[in-house]
Amino acid sequence: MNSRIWIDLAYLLASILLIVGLKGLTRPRTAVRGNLTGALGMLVAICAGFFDLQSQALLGNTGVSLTWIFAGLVVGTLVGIVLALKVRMESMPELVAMLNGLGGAASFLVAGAELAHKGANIETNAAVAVAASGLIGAVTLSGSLLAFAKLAEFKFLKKIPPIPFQQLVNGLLALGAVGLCFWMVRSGGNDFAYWLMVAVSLVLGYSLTVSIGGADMPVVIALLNSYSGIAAAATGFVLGNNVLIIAGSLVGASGLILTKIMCDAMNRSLTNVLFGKLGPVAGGPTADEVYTNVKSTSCEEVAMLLDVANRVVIVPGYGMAVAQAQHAVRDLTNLLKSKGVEVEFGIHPVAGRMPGHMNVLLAEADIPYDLLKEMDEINATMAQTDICLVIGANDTVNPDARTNPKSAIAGMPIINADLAKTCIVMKRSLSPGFAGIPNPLFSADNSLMLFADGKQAVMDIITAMKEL
Amino acid sequence: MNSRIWIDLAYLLASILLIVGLKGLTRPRTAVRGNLTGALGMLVAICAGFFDLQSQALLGNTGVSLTWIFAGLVVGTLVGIVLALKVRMESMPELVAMLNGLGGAASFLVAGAELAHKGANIETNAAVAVAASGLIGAVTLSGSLLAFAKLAEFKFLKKIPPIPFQQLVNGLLALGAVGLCFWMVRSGGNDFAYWLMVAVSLVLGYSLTVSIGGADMPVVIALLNSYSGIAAAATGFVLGNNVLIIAGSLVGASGLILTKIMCDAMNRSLTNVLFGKLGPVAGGPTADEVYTNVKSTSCEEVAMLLDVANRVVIVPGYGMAVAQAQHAVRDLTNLLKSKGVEVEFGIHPVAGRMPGHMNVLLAEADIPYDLLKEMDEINATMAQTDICLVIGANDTVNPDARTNPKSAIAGMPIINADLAKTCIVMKRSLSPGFAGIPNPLFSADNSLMLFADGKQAVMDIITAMKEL
Amino acid sequence: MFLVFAETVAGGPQFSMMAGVTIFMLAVFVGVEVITKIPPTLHTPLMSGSNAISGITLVGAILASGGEHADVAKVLGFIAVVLATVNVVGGFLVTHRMLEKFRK
Amino acid sequence: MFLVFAETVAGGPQFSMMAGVTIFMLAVFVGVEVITKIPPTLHTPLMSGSNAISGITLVGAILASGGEHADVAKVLGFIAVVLATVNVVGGFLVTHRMLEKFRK
Ligand SMILES: NC(=O)c1ccc[n+]([C@@H]2O[C@H](COP(=O)([O-])OP(=O)(O)OC[C@H]3O[C@@H](n4cnc5c(N)ncnc54)[C@H](OP(=O)(O)O)[C@@H]3O)[C@@H](O)[C@H]2O)c1
Ligand SMILES: NC(=O)c1ccc[n+]([C@@H]2O[C@H](COP(=O)([O-])OP(=O)(O)OC[C@H]3O[C@@H](n4cnc5c(N)ncnc54)[C@H](OP(=O)(O)O)[C@@H]3O)[C@@H](O)[C@H]2O)c1
Repeated sequence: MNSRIWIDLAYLLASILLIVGLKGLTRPRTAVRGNLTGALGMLVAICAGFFDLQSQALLGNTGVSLTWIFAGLVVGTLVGIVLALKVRMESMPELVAMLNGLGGAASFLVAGAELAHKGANIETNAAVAVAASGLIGAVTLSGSLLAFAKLAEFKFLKKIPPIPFQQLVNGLLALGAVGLCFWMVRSGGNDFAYWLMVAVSLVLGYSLTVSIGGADMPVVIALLNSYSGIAAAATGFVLGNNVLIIAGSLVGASGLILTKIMCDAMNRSLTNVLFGKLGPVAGGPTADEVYTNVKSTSCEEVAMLLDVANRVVIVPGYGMAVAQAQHAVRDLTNLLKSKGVEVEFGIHPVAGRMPGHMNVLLAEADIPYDLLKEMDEINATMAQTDICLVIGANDTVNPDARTNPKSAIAGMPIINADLAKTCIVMKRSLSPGFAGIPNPLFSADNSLMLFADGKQAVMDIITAMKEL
Repeated sequence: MNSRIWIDLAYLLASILLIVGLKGLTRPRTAVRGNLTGALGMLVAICAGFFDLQSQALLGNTGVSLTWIFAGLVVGTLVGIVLALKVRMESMPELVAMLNGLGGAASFLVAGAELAHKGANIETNAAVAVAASGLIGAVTLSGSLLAFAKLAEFKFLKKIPPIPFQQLVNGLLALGAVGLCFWMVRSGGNDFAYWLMVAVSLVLGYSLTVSIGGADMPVVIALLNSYSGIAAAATGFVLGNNVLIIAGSLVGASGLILTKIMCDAMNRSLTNVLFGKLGPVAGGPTADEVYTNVKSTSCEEVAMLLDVANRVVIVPGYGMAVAQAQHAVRDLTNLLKSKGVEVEFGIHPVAGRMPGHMNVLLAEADIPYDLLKEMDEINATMAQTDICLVIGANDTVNPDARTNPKSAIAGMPIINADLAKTCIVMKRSLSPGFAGIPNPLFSADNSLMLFADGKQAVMDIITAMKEL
Repeated sequence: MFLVFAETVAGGPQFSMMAGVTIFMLAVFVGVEVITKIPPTLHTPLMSGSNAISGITLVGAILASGGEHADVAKVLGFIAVVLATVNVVGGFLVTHRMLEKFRK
Repeated sequence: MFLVFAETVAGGPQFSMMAGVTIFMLAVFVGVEVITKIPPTLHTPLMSGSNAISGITLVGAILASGGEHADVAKVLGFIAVVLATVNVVGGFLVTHRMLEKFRK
């Protein structure tokens, strides 16, 4: 019994390390240390878990299961390392989605194991926690896996027919899952009820996510991230373990806040993201009406314009991620700076497909982060900017959001690329971005279009500038 | 037993309200609501306390004691209302000191009551909490009352001889108190040991505070504020009551952070405040050496100077609080603004005798808080300032802190009144401020001294300006 | 669902020291995070406001002075009730007086 | 002093649902306060980092898969250990990879 206190103190230490680690993430300078602190906290929690196990199982023969646990840890670690090292920076959203699903799965498995272990002896409050953990964990698993598939743009998704009466089906499934939870709790922890509930919840997670557009997946992932935290906290209640409760609620809060930030930056409500549809609003201008004045340009012309500019603002978007143009952009930046041109980046909060997506890509290419300016800051300097170079961004620079109250993205704050003296837009065609609406910027008087793949275009501009 | 859950939920609600209330205090706009939310939380906690009492004492006859409790509440409320409404804004530090002491006293009394109640049945961990609550509460009481007396500048304090071997005595008293705690815990909650420990702790609180200079009292009060919170949290452990633990630790954190902010703003360490001495550093310049070039001026001259100024910065200090000049300053501000002069206030973080002291006084006089600028902001504009009007500030505008590394206040950030085109200093004499050192600002080439009481001088300037 | 939950929560054990320590630790984190956000303008009201909060001992005083406790306990509790009430009422009221001035 | 304290803390009851709820509430406050301070630049690492933290279920998985539990429980626990470990290791490592880029 005396070891109990040390185990509990170790759990407490782990919680403190996790919180301090999260606090470290508030500044780029301390972020690496913060993440390592968090990892250390996790390690402490795991070690405490082992001692906890030993102190609880002193009488039984635990040799066999310990071997299994270690085997599981080794397998998991290897898979985790491979995944983390293999993933490309552009595929970060996919990886997060997948890991997220695994966390949710672990939660409902643990709750199921605890149920199998305790059987009918389970207390009502523990049973409630088991039910919560199972429901949320299962929704997290299937929702995350589907989000992963959508982000990875798997072919088979195209063949899936839409669910008829979507909202009704969702409602019935949710009711069914909650009803089964009730049965499970009332029946004193019936195993069958539990697993049936998990199965229904898996279907629920699928049907909730299937109708949401692929481009809205980041919001869904942040939300599912929050769920996986809440599921972990529920598991904490099942086991009476504070570190699970604390860590789980930290993640729950984090996911919710990120969801809110993303929705705010898109000027949409969460309900609209989850249940609404995006697409051209009936009566909005068509592409033909908008694109009357599109002027196309060449890499050579852009090189000449850049050569005489004093101040250039680069606005990257999802297309830069697709083209993997970040390293080329870095080279262009260095070239411009060596010619005495002032270069800054305007980063829209939802440019790309994850919050902070552009920052990660640009940091990967060693672009110093004091060049990266947030939306408001860069907008204040746009009038003094000679050239705004839009690389694969579209919706985040669509002036309709500011000027046309009928637009599908009306009210979404944007980067005012159109207010620069000259605006050069690099993309492959006139096809729309995520919101599926035409962009008047492309036919503005001060705009030039450079139709090409982002990476190739930037490299060609560099070559052209060097030849000048 | 079923009512237990509701009582606990009420305590939880109270904790949430207290936290949300504190969060409200982060912005002037939400501060009033925040304070009211906190008060509501307190009310919920008190009501929950009553139900808690009833649920615990269902069998006994509680009629009598309930009457007594109500009587206590009524008496306390009346006294509290009178104190809060009678106090003048300048005496806020005294009031906070006194209330603080009362909180500490309540903590050790409650712990003592719990001890008397449980007697030898007390569990060891509860006994430890009782000891902590008693020790910290008693130190808080005597320390706060002494701080109160020093701030109110009671005469009898002058007659008290200094304690010989101060540090040694403190050490022995602290050892004694902790030793008695041990005895108390080991003996299974001996009443006599407890009260002896409380007595020793009272002496300890006194002897810790008595040697600290009157002007350092604000730091001491913030620290004692923190102690009173910790004492409340300890009482929470005694009673196994979460709302006490949560509220107590909030206050504990708040006090510690305020202490740190004040120490940082004075560029001194906490140890230096608690155990060090302030005073003219040997070898520092004497008043006679410094004051070679003092130019005195009159209210009429100041009025003329102000009349032609474009930009005036007012720097208030402790003297403005003493003179109660804030309303006159407001009138002067309005007069200047009506003449088209730009007026701003430069607020030093430790001007006055409490953090934020000046803000409270100026807000009391209805001076809009967007005129009040923090130190760094105002220093950036000092070179463009025609006249800097220093009203009863001294140490906080002493350029020695910036220029003379040997000064007693070297390194303390100051408001650079000396960098304005003309600096006018209003005070009654050349006597030093809290740090007890001469101020070269008073004999600077661009400085003029206006020797008068702050309020009278400002009113005379207003009259003179109207007669111009 | 909630009721099922509520009924059984109360069945749990009353107070664990370890949970208390955890709660203490978390509340300190909350306090630090919230209070570092408070601007200097509001430091004096913060001081008196947090002072009022420390009067939460009042709840303890009520619990100690009532019930079937020994007489000594009741007397001590009564004094504690008076002192803590002064702390609470005085603290919140004076903070309100100060903050009222900021509102305009 | 600490030891006296430590010995007895362990004597307390193990887990109270109410304390758990309180801890949950406080941790949410801490989370909200800390995370609203995180700049947009760091939002992607935050997402993967907090994802790694949610792998804390690993501790639960270890507890569930060991000891004298039923065989079903052990198997479920084992799978949970593997999945949660992938979540933890992958999450922290990929976050580290991203943040390394910010350090320079
Ligand atoms: N960041 C987040 O957290 C988040 C979350 C949810 C939703 N979203 C949404 O995602 C959108 C992001 O806006 P955005 O401006 O970054 O991007 P966008 O509006 O989605 O547009 C991206 C553009 O990049 C171009 N592109 C694609 N591949 C390219 C390549 N290889 N080279 C050059 N260009 C290429 C595409 O045009 P072409 O096909 O003509 O080349 C496309 O128009 C917003 O609507 C936002 O609401 C973001
Ligand atoms: N705010 C805090 O939290 C805090 C905490 C601890 C310590 N302190 C210390 O307190 C000091 C505050 O600096 P400070 O510049 O505000 O004040 P100060 O340096 O204490 O000087 C105040 C000046 O006001 C003058 N004065 C007094 N009564 C006056 C009246 N009726 N009319 C006009 N002038 C009058 C005094 O000079 P005459 O006697 O010549 O008139 C005195 O020199 C700092 O040294 C700081 O470190 C502040």
